[in-house]
Amino acid sequence: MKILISKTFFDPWQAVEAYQESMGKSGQYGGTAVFVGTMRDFNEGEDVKDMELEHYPGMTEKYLEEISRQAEDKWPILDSLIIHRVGKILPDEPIVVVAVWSAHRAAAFDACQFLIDELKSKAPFWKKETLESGSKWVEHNT
Amino acid sequence: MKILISKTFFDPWQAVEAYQESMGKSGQYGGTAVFVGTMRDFNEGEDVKDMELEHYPGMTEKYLEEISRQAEDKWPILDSLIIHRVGKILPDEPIVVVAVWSAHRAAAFDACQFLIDELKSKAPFWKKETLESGSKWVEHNT
Amino acid sequence: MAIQVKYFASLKERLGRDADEVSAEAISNGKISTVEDIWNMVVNGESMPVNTLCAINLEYVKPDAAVKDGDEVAFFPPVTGG
Amino acid sequence: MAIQVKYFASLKERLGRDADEVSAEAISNGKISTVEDIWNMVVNGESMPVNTLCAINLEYVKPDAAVKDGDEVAFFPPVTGG
Repeated sequence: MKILISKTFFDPWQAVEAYQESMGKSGQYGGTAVFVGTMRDFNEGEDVKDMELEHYPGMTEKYLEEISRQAEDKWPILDSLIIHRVGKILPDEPIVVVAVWSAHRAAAFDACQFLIDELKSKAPFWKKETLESGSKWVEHNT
Repeated sequence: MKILISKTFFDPWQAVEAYQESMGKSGQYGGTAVFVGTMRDFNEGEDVKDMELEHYPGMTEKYLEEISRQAEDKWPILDSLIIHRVGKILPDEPIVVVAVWSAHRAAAFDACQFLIDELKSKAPFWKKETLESGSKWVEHNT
Repeated sequence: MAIQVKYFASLKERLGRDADEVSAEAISNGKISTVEDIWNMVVNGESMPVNTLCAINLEYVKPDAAVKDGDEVAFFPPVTGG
Repeated sequence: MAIQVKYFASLKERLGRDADEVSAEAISNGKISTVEDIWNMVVNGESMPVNTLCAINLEYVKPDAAVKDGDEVAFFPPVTGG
């Protein structure tokens, strides 16, 4: 299980591959489900220039570890990885990656969806977008 | 939309990243859901040494294109990628990758699950495993 | 022309060949009108295994689907990809 | 000791600061016993916005949760990560 809050750009595909190689579980996993959230250049009809992502250091990591452990209790998964960006982000840059490894695909999909859903609804992160009209805190998570 | 039957090893993470860069849709997708199926070194309690993957050239590609188009009709997705290995495969090598790009995560997840479920239940591929006791056609898909 | 018949995977191994050709005459003289008729002609009376899947021209069909000259017909066991 | 109070995101901007400290005395003399009491003390009577989330020591709690000396209490708006 790995949780990482990244202050700088990360490549989600390279990160998943690198973590997979470091897991030491080759031959055991038959299914890997991955979700990558990427910054779009528009939101609710407005162009977005960049975004500032704030978090609550300590609580965020604790909460992400908690849901990762919950996923391990609920599904027969082998391992999981969550990386979330903070700080200033530009359009087309990755915001979050969630990856889950399991023997079979159903558990991998279900746990991956659980993790991103819980992360989006409760992990203490906040987005502030820079629009043409100025900067604005995002109020609704989609 | 891309469908590829690969006779040689492919790196699913590099393939997803390369296709994403070639799509020309940067800034549009907010969610990418990916499933990777990897060959395990055991199945139904027996060690598996290697595997031969046969397909029906022509029909397989046609079927995968059909379900990719169905996914585009059913969900608001931006693009999708399916790569499936054929020929001789060793444990820990990737068998299949399915990736779906969408503005939001629900459509990406749902379409990705639809594609791998349809692929597993109906795309004309057949696995023959080499076990300690000899080689055997896989009869049940899990 | 003719009808090309293809077999895959365990079925191919069991039959000991990956293809057969059924002449256009078999259709024109009424001996063959469905996929199941093709099966019965090429395998010499052995009944089709319960889970056998059938295709005409790369599309799934039921065993009672009609065949015509020039078709490609395929028989194969349940699929196990992914 | 004391109670450390933290604010995040839009709430931090609205209050114009990211933290406050509430003295241990405020607890021992009975002025403060819950998270909501902390809010009322630090913001000078302004009512808590409807969707405000509260945490004690990095765990979500309801506004009526009891606080004790040494706790870290946090207030923040609905989260929007991922």
